[in-house]
Amino acid sequence: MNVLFFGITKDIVGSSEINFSNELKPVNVAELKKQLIKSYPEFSKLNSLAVAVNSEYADDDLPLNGNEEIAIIPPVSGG
Amino acid sequence: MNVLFFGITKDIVGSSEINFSNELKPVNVAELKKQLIKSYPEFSKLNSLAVAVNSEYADDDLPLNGNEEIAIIPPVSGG
Amino acid sequence: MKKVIEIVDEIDTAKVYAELSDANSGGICVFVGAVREFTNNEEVVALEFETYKAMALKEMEKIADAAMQKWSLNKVVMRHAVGEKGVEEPVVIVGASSAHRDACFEACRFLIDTLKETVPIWKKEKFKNKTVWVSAHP
Amino acid sequence: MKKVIEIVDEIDTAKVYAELSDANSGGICVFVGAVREFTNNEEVVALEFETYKAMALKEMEKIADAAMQKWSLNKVVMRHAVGEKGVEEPVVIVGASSAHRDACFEACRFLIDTLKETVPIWKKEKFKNKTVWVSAHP
Repeated sequence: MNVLFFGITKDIVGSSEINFSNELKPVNVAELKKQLIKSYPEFSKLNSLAVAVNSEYADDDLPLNGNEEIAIIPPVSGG
Repeated sequence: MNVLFFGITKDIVGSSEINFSNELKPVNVAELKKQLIKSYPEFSKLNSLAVAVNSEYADDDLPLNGNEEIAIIPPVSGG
Repeated sequence: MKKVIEIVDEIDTAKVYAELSDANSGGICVFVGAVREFTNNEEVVALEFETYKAMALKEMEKIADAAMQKWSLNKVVMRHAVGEKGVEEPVVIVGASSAHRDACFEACRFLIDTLKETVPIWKKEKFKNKTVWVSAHP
Repeated sequence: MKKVIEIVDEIDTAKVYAELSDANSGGICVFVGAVREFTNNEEVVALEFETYKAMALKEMEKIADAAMQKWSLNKVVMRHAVGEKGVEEPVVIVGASSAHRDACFEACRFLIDTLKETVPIWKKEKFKNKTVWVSAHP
């Protein structure tokens, strides 16, 4: 499973893209978040943590098969 | 007494400036309006009729001595 | 210079940001009024604007000052065109800059609303077969 | 073309009126967000913006579509800059044109408010001795 990181999450993980194929096998978005927060406890201190699947905001119960484009969306601050 | 006319009032009187020294001797703004409406009955059909004295909106009870710059302000429609 | 107040023959919309920009302004809001092709389904050929210039400038100053008292603004622009204007041509531009966006949005709306109410400028709509002084009659 | 949605390196504020102008529009409202020199009394050296571009463009499209459903608009522009921006530089420009001014003012405010809430763009404030990802922490 390939995951894109932006903003502060990119700084926390130290990379803009990580392949977690050997470690993460989440069945849905909620589980992905849980696994990532376990790996990167700093994520739990953020104001919010959203996940985009195929470049759309994804609900927690959206199922994942590992072939999606996954992106971690920390609190946005455009404008 | 010199009076400036703008917009539709200029069209009604047929001039942008008229010297009424022989006809009008109003003591205040209200009387000036009354005298003008008598001369130009079309003025009474307008949405509003304001008077500016020395380029400021004037209340009806403002006294006039005849040396002011007087302007007739029909409904404004800028913008 | 915090205020730009002008009656002009032609409005240059491109320069307003340079006029409103400011190191303390995170927000700039600008409104442009332009000539529409149709009024009540009648085709407009042109609008013609005339003004009592000395008074119009004074009234615009008053509006800008009132806005600067009411909101925390860094710069204000109010500029109105006179003469004949064709479809799509700008006839008025007003804007304000401020630290945060609430103030510049509210002030910009106030500037144009109040200008339309009090500034001695008159607009004649020219249709194919007639001309009408806007708002003159009930 | 009714919508202009872009992520760019530099914002040219001068061309937005040509993009929004329309024969049926009596009103055009534009908001520009720019870099302020001070945040909470600390001097800002620059802001740096990054984005998840494919998603940001999709989200901006959704916002423009929502605005066009909610109000009667003729044209909409939403353009955000990325990269490093110094004090007074524009970072975002949004605008709308409509027959009457109510719609373009309300839509313009909606465009910037919603952009700030949902579009995946991140801003790092660079001060003399530190950098801060805006809004990241409580």
